[in-house]
Amino acid sequence: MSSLSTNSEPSRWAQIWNSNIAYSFRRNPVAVVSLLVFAVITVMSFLAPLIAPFDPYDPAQIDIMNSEYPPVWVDGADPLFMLGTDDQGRDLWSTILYGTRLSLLIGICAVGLQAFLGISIGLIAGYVGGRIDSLLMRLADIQLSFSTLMVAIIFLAVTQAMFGSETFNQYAIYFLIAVIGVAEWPQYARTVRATVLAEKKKEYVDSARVLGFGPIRIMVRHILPNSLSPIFVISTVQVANAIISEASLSFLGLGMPPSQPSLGSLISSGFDYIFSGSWWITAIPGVVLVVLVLVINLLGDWLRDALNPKLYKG
Amino acid sequence: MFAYLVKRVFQAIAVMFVISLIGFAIQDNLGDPLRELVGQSVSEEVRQELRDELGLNDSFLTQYLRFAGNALQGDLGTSYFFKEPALDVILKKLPATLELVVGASIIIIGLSIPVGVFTAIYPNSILSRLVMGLSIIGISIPVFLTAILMIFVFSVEYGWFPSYGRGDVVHVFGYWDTNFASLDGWSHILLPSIALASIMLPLFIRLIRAEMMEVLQSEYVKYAKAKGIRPWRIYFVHALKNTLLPVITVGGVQIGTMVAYTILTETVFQWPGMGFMFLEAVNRVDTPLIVAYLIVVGFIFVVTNTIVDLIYGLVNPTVNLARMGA
Amino acid sequence: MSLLSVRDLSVKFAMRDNTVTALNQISFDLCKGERLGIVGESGAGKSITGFALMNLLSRPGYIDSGKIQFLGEDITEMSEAKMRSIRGNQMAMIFQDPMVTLNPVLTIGQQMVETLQAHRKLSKSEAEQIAIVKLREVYIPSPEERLNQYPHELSGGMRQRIIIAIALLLDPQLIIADEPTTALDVTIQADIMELLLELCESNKVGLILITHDLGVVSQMTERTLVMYAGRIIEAGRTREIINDPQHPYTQGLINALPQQTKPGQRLKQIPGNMPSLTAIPRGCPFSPRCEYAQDHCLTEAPKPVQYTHVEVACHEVNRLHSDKAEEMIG
Amino acid sequence: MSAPQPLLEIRNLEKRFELDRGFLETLKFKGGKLVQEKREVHAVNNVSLEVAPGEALCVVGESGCGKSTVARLIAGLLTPSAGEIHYAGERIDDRSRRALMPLRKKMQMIFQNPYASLNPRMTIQQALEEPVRYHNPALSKGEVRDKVAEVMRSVGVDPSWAGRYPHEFSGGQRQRIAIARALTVDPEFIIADEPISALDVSIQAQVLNLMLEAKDERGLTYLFITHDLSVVQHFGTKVAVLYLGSVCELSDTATLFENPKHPYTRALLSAVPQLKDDHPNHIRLRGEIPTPINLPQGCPFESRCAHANSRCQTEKPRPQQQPDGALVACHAVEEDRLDG
Repeated sequence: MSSLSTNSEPSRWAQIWNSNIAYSFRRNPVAVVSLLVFAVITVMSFLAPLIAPFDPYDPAQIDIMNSEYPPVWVDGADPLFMLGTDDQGRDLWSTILYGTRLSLLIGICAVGLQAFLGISIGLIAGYVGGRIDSLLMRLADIQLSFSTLMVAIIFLAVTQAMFGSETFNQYAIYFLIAVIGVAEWPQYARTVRATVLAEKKKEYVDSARVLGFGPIRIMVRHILPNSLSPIFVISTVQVANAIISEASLSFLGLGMPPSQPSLGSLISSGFDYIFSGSWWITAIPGVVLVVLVLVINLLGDWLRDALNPKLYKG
Repeated sequence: MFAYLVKRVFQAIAVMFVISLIGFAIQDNLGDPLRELVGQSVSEEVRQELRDELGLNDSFLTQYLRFAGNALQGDLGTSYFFKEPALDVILKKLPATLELVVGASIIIIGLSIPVGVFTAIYPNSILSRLVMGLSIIGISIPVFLTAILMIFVFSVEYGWFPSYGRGDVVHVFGYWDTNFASLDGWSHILLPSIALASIMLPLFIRLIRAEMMEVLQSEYVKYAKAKGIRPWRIYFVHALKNTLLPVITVGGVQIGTMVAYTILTETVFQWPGMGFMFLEAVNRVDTPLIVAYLIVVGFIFVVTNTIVDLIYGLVNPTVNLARMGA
Repeated sequence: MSLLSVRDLSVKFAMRDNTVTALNQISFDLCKGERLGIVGESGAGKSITGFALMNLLSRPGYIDSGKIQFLGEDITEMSEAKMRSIRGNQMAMIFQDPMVTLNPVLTIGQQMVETLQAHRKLSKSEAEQIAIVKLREVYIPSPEERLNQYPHELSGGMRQRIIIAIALLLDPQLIIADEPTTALDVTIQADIMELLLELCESNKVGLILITHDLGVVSQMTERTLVMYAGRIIEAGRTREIINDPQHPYTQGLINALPQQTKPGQRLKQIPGNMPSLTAIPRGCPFSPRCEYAQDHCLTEAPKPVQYTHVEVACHEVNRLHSDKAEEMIG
Repeated sequence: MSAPQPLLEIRNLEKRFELDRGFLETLKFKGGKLVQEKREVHAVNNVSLEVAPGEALCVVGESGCGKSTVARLIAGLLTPSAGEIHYAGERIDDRSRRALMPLRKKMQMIFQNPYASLNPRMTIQQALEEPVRYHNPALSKGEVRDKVAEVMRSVGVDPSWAGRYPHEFSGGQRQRIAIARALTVDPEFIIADEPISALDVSIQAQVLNLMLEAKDERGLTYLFITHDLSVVQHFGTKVAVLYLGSVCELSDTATLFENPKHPYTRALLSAVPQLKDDHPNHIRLRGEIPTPINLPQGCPFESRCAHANSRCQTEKPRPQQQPDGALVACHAVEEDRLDG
């Protein structure tokens, strides 16, 4: 395709390396460190079955007698458990690895679902306009004013009450993905719609219409590629939000069950022991959660500055 | 303006209608009122009779209309657990939650505007960088963790503040007992309010900063400088008013989020408000109370959002023409 | 007496890893009550000149060197407070787009009163009286009512009149108008220009009119500067520049106008584009587009020299002139 | 009529935009007592124009006069509220997108802002190939590439730059590329919506020359929308002057500039700043252009016209043929009380 110009053009990699975005990334130590930390956390958590010394889901490996050992740097620790154990005697290090994996998985899948819903709805609302747009955006406004967390809490509370906790716990991960994915669609849809509206006004869209191209071709081939920057930024921020939402729901007992804990449920189970001095059951997963969310937010911040779309949380 | 108001009120009614439908659907599907009334030991025939008597065999529409009619008269059913009208149970808990929201709102409004404006005016000062750094950390800490951290530090380790409950409240009238009238009340509400504000405050600081920085780039600010207007007047008269307009809209949306976060805060601090009650109701499968909570909270959201929209319409001089059409 | 005297003014912009020169050592003078046009295409540096005179360059732009003497004092060395007391007072500015210049949430009255109060001790009602007088001067109907209106209630032409009224509020010595009619319609544009001309003449106000439109300059100003790539390439009396331009760029600009060619004929175009500020050619900035360019034009930047009745920055102006004379004879 | 069949003919074209849209508004007020008044922008009112093959019809007017709306209606970007558009004898305004496909190869459009009219995420090659492929699916890769190279050469852009993105080009070059894109489907009719007003003076001449060349070489017919009368004089063969969505005056370019008849045309001509004119003598108009929301009952120009009388207030003037062939919609011209 570009055979005419391959000689004069620098290679693809060099182009990417020299692009504004790569330049601003290299110049921003916070972004570099954040990406590194995020990569380390992600890789370690997904390799949990290989790295973790224990399997927290295997009841045979759990001994209640081992409960509430502190981390190794505190007196009274058992060197077998690097970060100590929780109230049920599970190795905290292994449980955190598995829990982080769950939190990340739920966060990313939920955002995938959000993105799918939000981008399709946003594109349609923005491109088609008129009544469909007004209706969809009113719905989005109303849904947004109820806040994701509220919708999720009520939905999960009713589901739990309806199915009973046993069935609920079994499918908790799917419920969480579904509810966080569905409840947050307005954030995406509004952002996508706003960009689509801005892009639609530009003359290249008119030009495509005058050339006779169909609406789907125009939406997917012309408008969508130009709306990607805000979608990237919001996706990053939304992963962080989804992880927080998941943790909050699990903390309330409406998410992952203690037998299969995510970071949120781990913190929740530790909270009962905080007054008795077993701070680590809450604190260590708490720190992991905050660091994970923080690096994603920092990356999102950098991306927002680098791509410079006008975007707000809220 | 009048048409705008009518439009907003109509919309509010439509939303309440949808909420009541959802509430009714939950009530219809969740739990069996007969079991709560008569227990397991009654024969099937008696049950059928009771069902007829209670109207449980009527069509969906009839049952909904009865539900909605009762709801309009303030009858949201009777709590299984408290054996009291659900609305009363909630109204008793409402002031505690509202005071928490008010406390957090004071913190948010009082801090976010000056701090946001400062960081926008001096984006490169060390203090601004520090604030921005802290704010992103603030956004990244979930409310319940902030709450736990504060309990651990200020209650468990130092013992400066109590870790749970409302403490000494002063009766005002009706169901309203206030925390703001006694020292003990203040010391109890401080930590929960800060915890509740902790995620919204950085969000608002960042929002105000972003809006303000954009406004400061605008032509009319440049023009004001070219007229020789003093900087403080440019910042606080020219820029701040334009900054706060979009913030008001976001603020309206965030009230909903704030009420949702009260559930988390109240759980951690065992604050005897609606949120705490709601979680208990969920655990007890107290269906009427769950539904009543949904409807009351929905009502609060709708009312506040409508008010915020109207305030926006009143404050923004350009809204009359622009908004009426759109 | 000289109202404004600019000497070797250079403005630079700090970029990602270097600085670019937006204004390259420009010098000019303005007498009291004189009307000066600054013409050029986008990127020539004409708006930057306007903002530099007000000391209002926004980051990353800054005055690198040079002097701006206004009423005998150097603006580049003034304190911010002193500068503020001049802005809007002795030196007023009219912006390009009246739709975005006025603050949307403040009434016309508030925006006029604050300007007066920023420079004089006046009560609100005194200030409003002055505002009404000035609004009348710019032919705003029922000025008392306008004071309570918001900008969005007024049309673009009306807003630009109000902006002119604000500029006149404190009887300034100099008005800098940056493309004051570009955003307006042709018929409104002519009205505003006529008004501006009338007010400047009757109040003996100096005017710097920044525009891309040679027709406007020709009707409005006594002297003209032609700018290209951050330099002044030709300066002199407007009449003479329009009737007998010396610099090849000015000639090209005038000849490129459709009026200068018979309908349907090919227009005389200048080839190429104005260089971007990051890639200004060495030597004469116009040389890559110039048909008269010689080797030394590519290496050595020409200094402005007096030629007949104008100042021109061109090495080849002599040759160019003899060519033209031949053309006229032949 | 002995005149050749017009290539484009529009009859009594109207376009109104509703101001009160929004789902809830209409839904909520249907049953209630409070019924909102329907406000409409009357962008184009009863406009009839013809363009013969080889002509360049210029549509001039100030902002809000509906000139761009006319262009967009003809290009099929908007649907008319009333009236008909015929192209080469066939009615086109009521066709579906698919039914319009053959027409797309004949009629193309050039836009005002060269910074927005090219997709920033597509290389020039991609942008130019897309329409060729879309309209000629049978062409081989090589043929498509040849076509693109040919078109690029014809607008004076080096084909070896095809791999670059639009942001690497200057405004003038982008406008050339935008013209090239329109030319890839070999159209015979070009709608140009202010194609040079976003460009610098020296670049305007380049683009105008390019369009004139294309006209001669490809036998193009133009509908040229502009607010710049000097360009009209140079480029157009016929001129239509629009005010508030209505045609005031329609005539040959030469006739219009020699002998403008409508008071608005005269004011417009006098308002153009002239280079070598020490004493501008422009006709000052009262007030400003009214908004096209509630149209006056009579002549749209009545509120600003120095020659208006009571008839102008109540009765809309119809276009009248003048002795020199111009069509003028003005009671004062009709009654011959302008120059008296």
